[in-house]
Amino acid sequence: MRIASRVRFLVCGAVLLALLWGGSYLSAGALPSALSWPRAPSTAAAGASPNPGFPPTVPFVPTRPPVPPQPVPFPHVAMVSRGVPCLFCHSGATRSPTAGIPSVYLCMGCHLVIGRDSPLIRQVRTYWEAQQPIPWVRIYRLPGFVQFSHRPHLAAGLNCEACHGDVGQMEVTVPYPAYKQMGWCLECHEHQPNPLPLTECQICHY
Amino acid sequence: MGRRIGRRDLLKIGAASAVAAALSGCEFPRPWVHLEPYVRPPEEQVAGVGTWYASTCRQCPAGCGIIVRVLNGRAVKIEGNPQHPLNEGKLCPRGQAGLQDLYNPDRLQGPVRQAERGSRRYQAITWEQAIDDLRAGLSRAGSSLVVWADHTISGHLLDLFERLTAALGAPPPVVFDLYTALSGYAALSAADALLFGQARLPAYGMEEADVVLSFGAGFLSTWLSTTHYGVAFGSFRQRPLDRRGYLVQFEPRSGLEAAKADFWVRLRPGSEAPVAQAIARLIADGGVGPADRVSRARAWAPAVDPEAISSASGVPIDDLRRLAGTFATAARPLAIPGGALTGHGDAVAQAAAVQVLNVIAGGAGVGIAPGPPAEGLVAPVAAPYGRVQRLVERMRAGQVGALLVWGAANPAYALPPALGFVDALKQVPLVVSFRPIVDETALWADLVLPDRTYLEAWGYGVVEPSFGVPVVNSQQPVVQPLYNTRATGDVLLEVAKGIPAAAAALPWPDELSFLRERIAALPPGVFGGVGEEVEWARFLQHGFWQPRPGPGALQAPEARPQPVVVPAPSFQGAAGDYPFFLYIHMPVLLSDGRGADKPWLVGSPDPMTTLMWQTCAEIETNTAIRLGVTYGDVVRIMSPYGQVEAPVYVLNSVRPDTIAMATGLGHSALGRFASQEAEGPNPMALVGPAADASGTSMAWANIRVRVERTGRRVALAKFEDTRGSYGGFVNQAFADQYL
Amino acid sequence: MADATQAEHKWTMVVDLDKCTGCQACVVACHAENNVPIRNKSEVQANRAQHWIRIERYWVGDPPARARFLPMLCQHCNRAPCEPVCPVYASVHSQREHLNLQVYNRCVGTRYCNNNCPYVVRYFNFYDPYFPAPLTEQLNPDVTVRTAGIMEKCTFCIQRINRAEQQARSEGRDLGPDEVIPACVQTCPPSALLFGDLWNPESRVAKALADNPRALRVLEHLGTEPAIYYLKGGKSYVRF
Amino acid sequence: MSDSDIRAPQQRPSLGEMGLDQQAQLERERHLLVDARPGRELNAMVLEPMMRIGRAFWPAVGVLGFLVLTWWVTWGFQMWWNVGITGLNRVVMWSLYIANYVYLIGIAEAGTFIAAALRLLDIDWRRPISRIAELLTVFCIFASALFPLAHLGRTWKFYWLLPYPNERQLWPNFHSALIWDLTATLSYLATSTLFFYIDLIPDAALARDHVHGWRRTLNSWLALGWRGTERQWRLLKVAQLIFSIGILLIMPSVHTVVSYDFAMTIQPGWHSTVFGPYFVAGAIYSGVAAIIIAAILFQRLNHWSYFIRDEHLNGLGIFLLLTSLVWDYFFFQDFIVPWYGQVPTEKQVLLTMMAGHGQLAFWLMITANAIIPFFTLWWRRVRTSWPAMLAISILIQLGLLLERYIIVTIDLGVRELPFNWGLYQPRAAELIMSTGAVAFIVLGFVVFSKLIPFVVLYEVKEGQFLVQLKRIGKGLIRSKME
Repeated sequence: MRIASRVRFLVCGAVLLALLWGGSYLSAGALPSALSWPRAPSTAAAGASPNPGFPPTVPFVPTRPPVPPQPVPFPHVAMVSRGVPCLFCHSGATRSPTAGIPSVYLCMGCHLVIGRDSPLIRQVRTYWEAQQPIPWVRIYRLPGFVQFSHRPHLAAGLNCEACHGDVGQMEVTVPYPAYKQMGWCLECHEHQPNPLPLTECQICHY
Repeated sequence: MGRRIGRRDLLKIGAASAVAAALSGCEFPRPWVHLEPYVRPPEEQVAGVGTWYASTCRQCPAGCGIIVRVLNGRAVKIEGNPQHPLNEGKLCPRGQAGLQDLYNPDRLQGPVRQAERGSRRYQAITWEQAIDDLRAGLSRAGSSLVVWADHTISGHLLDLFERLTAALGAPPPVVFDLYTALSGYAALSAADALLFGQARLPAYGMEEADVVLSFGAGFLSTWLSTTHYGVAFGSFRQRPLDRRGYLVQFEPRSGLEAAKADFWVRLRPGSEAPVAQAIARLIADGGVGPADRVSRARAWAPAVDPEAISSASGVPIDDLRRLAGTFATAARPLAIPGGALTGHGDAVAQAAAVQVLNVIAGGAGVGIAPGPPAEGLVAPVAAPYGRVQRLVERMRAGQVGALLVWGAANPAYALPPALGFVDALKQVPLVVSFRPIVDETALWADLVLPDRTYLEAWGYGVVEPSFGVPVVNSQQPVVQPLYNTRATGDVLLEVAKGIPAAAAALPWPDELSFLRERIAALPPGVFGGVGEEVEWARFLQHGFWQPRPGPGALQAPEARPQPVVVPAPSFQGAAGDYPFFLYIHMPVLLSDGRGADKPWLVGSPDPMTTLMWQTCAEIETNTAIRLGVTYGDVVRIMSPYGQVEAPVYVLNSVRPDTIAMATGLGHSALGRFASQEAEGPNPMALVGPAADASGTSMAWANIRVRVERTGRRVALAKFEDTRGSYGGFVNQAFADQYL
Repeated sequence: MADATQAEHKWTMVVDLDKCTGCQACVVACHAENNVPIRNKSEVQANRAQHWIRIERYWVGDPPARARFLPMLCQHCNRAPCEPVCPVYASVHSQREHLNLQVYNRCVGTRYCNNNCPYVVRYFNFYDPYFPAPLTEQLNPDVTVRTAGIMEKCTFCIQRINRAEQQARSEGRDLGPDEVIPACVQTCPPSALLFGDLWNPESRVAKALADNPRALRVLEHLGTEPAIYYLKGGKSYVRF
Repeated sequence: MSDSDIRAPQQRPSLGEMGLDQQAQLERERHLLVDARPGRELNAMVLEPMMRIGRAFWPAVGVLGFLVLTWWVTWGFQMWWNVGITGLNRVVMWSLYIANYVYLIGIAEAGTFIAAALRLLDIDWRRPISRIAELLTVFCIFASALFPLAHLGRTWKFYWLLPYPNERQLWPNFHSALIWDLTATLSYLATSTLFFYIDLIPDAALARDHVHGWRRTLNSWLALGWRGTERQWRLLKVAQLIFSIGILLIMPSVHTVVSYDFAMTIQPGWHSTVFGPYFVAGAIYSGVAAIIIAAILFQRLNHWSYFIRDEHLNGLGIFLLLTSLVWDYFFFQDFIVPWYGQVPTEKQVLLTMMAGHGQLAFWLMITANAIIPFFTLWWRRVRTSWPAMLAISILIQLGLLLERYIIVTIDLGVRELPFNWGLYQPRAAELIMSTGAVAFIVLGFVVFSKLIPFVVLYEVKEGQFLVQLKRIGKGLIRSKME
């Protein structure tokens, strides 16, 4: 049975190699870490993403989320080009998780006087006279298990365009294509000077 | 809960997978979500950041201060008011569950009329019709009007009721509910009147005490002021006088206090007061401790024979002597009369017998509440049970033209059926309930005009008992009213306009102006403020008013010695055919039944039995073996006045001759959680109609019962594994190491 | 002033068993704060009650036995047995906060973590939560409402920790010693529960544990290194 | 020498006095490999039952199909109505699903292991039953692989257990024993299916040449154009050898990994170092019993008394006795160590098993697995009587399922803190899925027995060719050419 003898040789060789490799690995001081508590990835190596380079990450595929029909087609470009800062309407961004949508009272603060005759502002005024809130349709709608907060991002020095795209030039506000993909958030969180705390799960999911 | 959340809800709160959306690339058409901003935003609210509003907790009569986190117009969390002198930022479980009063799914959405009483067919009516009906009823009733209020009523509403009844020539409102009845409010006030001349509730400074003898007082679960005594217990255990406080609990059944006590005296039910007198006698005879105490003891101690009392109550005589010695030599001893000792014999004398110990000890740390700080303010005073008996007689005789029931009094559930309140109701032409949820009394009501829950309503509350410094709580709506409810104060003022006799007495346009006028009478308090507007704003912002900061010292007024005669314990029901004593207690979560409609309370485990959604009959281990019953067996418990069926729970911390039962369940109304989901006996069905000798409280603590097996079994909704908690496994090593 | 993002916190809780009266205030407060669903009677009869913190009541001594209360919640072990066994990293360790995290959206519900938890403090949603009509108004928007099929456990009110850290970081300072208070610690009437950063000497827990002979940790011999210290109570030092 | 001349065995003269032809007749009666029949007759004997659809076939498929259908429907219902429909609670969160997984993958491993081991040891009584063993493995593996998915809380997210590249940089946690289970099950699924298929090729070719209709096309596809040339046979022999050695290595690893689900925890009663070999012994034990059941059923239903004779049952019986003793030894290990250690929680585990909630299951398991086989399998008469062997094997199956059930639910019920002990009662969902899985395996056998030949004919023919009766002195002996 020449085959059997050859197979026997192969099997013994493989086992011998395994022992040699394992021994060298253990003797090379890997024993303490090998026997240490099997930590979750985020602490495997400081400053590394959850699985340092091991999972071949696929670049996120930005999809084109649909643009919802708004009750009043609000052109950001008209306001921003006239020098209105983002925080004027979305004032919550620096002190609350949600940036907030301006109240009809805030709109009418200016538009009772400015541009009374333009059709869009006339539409807004009808809501004001009826004392009814404007039923805006939500563009950015993160799933319930993501606790996103604007405040630390602005505290870290980011401005709105970093995530929302250049809304100032938009006639119709379109959501940033990849806002629903975790990879996009990790892109920044990983490349901070000290990524360890920012790549832990409790930053967004709790 | 069973699976009642629909697919749509799951999508809304489900875990949509981002990856699937990315990979699929195409978005199936989803329903758009609208984001409706304010029209006129309130200036103090930022979207996404909670705003805290201060108010008062109305889950029990204590009156702790609370702050409520409101986020985007929704109340999401109740916490204790950190500045409040009574609870210092802490809350008991019932206080935390207040949100489920506000957002209870079974709340009435508007005024309803019940054409045929007890039919549960409520027909929605408009507020105008409701007010017309009420006005017609009141004008017809005239002086035969009776108002029945709960002890957690806001001061200004009670004031309005008093003015209305006075204007119509009717008797003043009856303030009576099961919580104050079983806690012995009326009897304790009467005892203080007997000893100190002021008919006010006693207050005990437990945080500085070093020895506390508690005669059946449930001060950690449901008594005068649960959270305050909880906070005080924290410092009582933290070496107030450079040694750890020593707590002795005299109770036939182990509640939270007996579990935490350093020495638990498992005495026979009904013998608390005689044991207190025996201790007083032993202090007088023993002559141990400071001279002034011994002399006072000799002056006050009743002529009783400690040996006889020791054998009658089942407490060994050397324990009594040791306790007498400990009490006499303690730096700041306290003796606290509990609710159970006011439920039989002569309630006032028995409460006074325990207060005598405090007098002997010098009265330090024992305070008598000074009453409302300003003459314009009104505080509810618990009506003696005799007055309730007479009222039921008058109802049965048809002398009551209209009965208005406000709040969680719920007499149809609270009063013993033997008193016959429900069929007495049939003789009353108009019964109106103001409770936001349909309870047992509202089942037999003609009109239910739902008041706003306390988180949607205005009001004030005089903290009774207050600890050294008088406190008045403010109460403001923290959210917009949820449904088409109207404040009862406004309803009364609206009704009074149509009745000539009452119009003069109640001229105010709405209850808020009446409230502002009453509060303006308060002198400037801790938070200063000059003009009325600024003071009112501060009053609401901080949640309470206090004349001067800091806890005041508690010192009992002088009392002249007088004999306190305690009758020998007597029991209802012959010993022969009713071999067991019945010990009724109020659990910490359900209290007197007002907790049964809130899932957070009725669905959380009871500390001693770990039962949820159920209450049981607690039987001692050997007695259970003798009766041949075990966990979950349904037994029929019969007293001379009625019978109930309850599952058995075997606890080896009850006296062998006692069956302990918790109040709170056995509801036929009060919403889906209390009536359909929860199951349990109502022990009041076993109680007789009689009052105690002094007429101040029900005779509910000296009932004898008989136990019969029904052969049925019920699966117990418990949290613990009885093999683990009881079996031999909890050996001494485990206990020493961890417990 | 260390960079605020750097600071690691060793969140620790101290439970004084001498003060805990077993009044269940912490249990109800936890339900209110963390949207923990209440299971109905048939579920509880099937032994599926769901309370992130529970008061274990043991009977000690021969009759008349005395009840002893042991509040039991997730111990946030430093070497948590539930972390290596989770196949999808739903149960992970936060090195910065020294907490054991439960990532609800990552959990597939193998329930292996509860089998390996010696304290049995991880609860599984056998059914969807039941919040009839207006009760959904009282849900806390800072905490995810979990659906069926997901494990959940005490998180030391991580939403309060994160909110406090965001507040501190935007003010350019590190967290104060007692700035973070979970819902149960806040409402415990006798203050039996203390919480804080063990590595911050001014925090209440550090002071309470400073060479305190009463301090012990439950099931410490299993090597889980729990983050909750219990102070023995009861007869350990009653002189009378 | 007609059969009638042979007197009843008890009057038969001893070997010494019998003539040579009488001895030859006796040998042929006892041993398959000596009782050679012409090829065509053997082919007919194997292929004829395959072609014939008996009266009982369709009702059997109907019933078993219904049971399998209820399994799938229950699983769907559980996914919609969530895991609450099972009897699990907050303490015992694993139950019959995991017990079934371990039990079925145990049977699966033993099937191919026995076929491979006996081939390498060149034991002759394996020849007619090796296909039954391999097919048992294939069906059991598929049934068992579905249970870990059925017990997931959110089954529709099972793909998170697989290491697929994703943009969230999240990889399954390779520290977890469940991921080892996944890899072990999939690797074993692949190797055992291939092992079964490689053995099937020559027989499929045989069926292709002698059968007509759709079975012919099916078997021609399966035979991959097998011509039986000398080179093909040599390659087949090498492939079989490699796979046999592969199975010998993979089998212990798979079931040890399955036992690591329990051994790697710190749960009292689970974390014991003997679990690895203990589960492997249990696996082989239940596998041999399952093969005996299958062999007896095929012998009875297909009237294959020629292929499956007393010597095969006797061989299997001895192997069963051997594995029974090994299992007893390991169970005793797992039992005596906690008892001797007297650790309170582990003592409580034993108490619960022996006298508490699990005593019925425990004593039934002990009698079925240890007592009955020990007091019956020593005797040849018992080993060769098919009703006795069938009964003992079925009892052993029940015993080992109970053993896994006890390990999973009773041990899990006793926790470190006594407040949290738990009891577990199975509900309808779990029982339906258990019966459904067993029905799936039996259905597989019934259907496949009509598709492919169930006896490895070429091995039987090879055996009959190699074994000759040789005369030495007055006696005849069976000798095997090398």
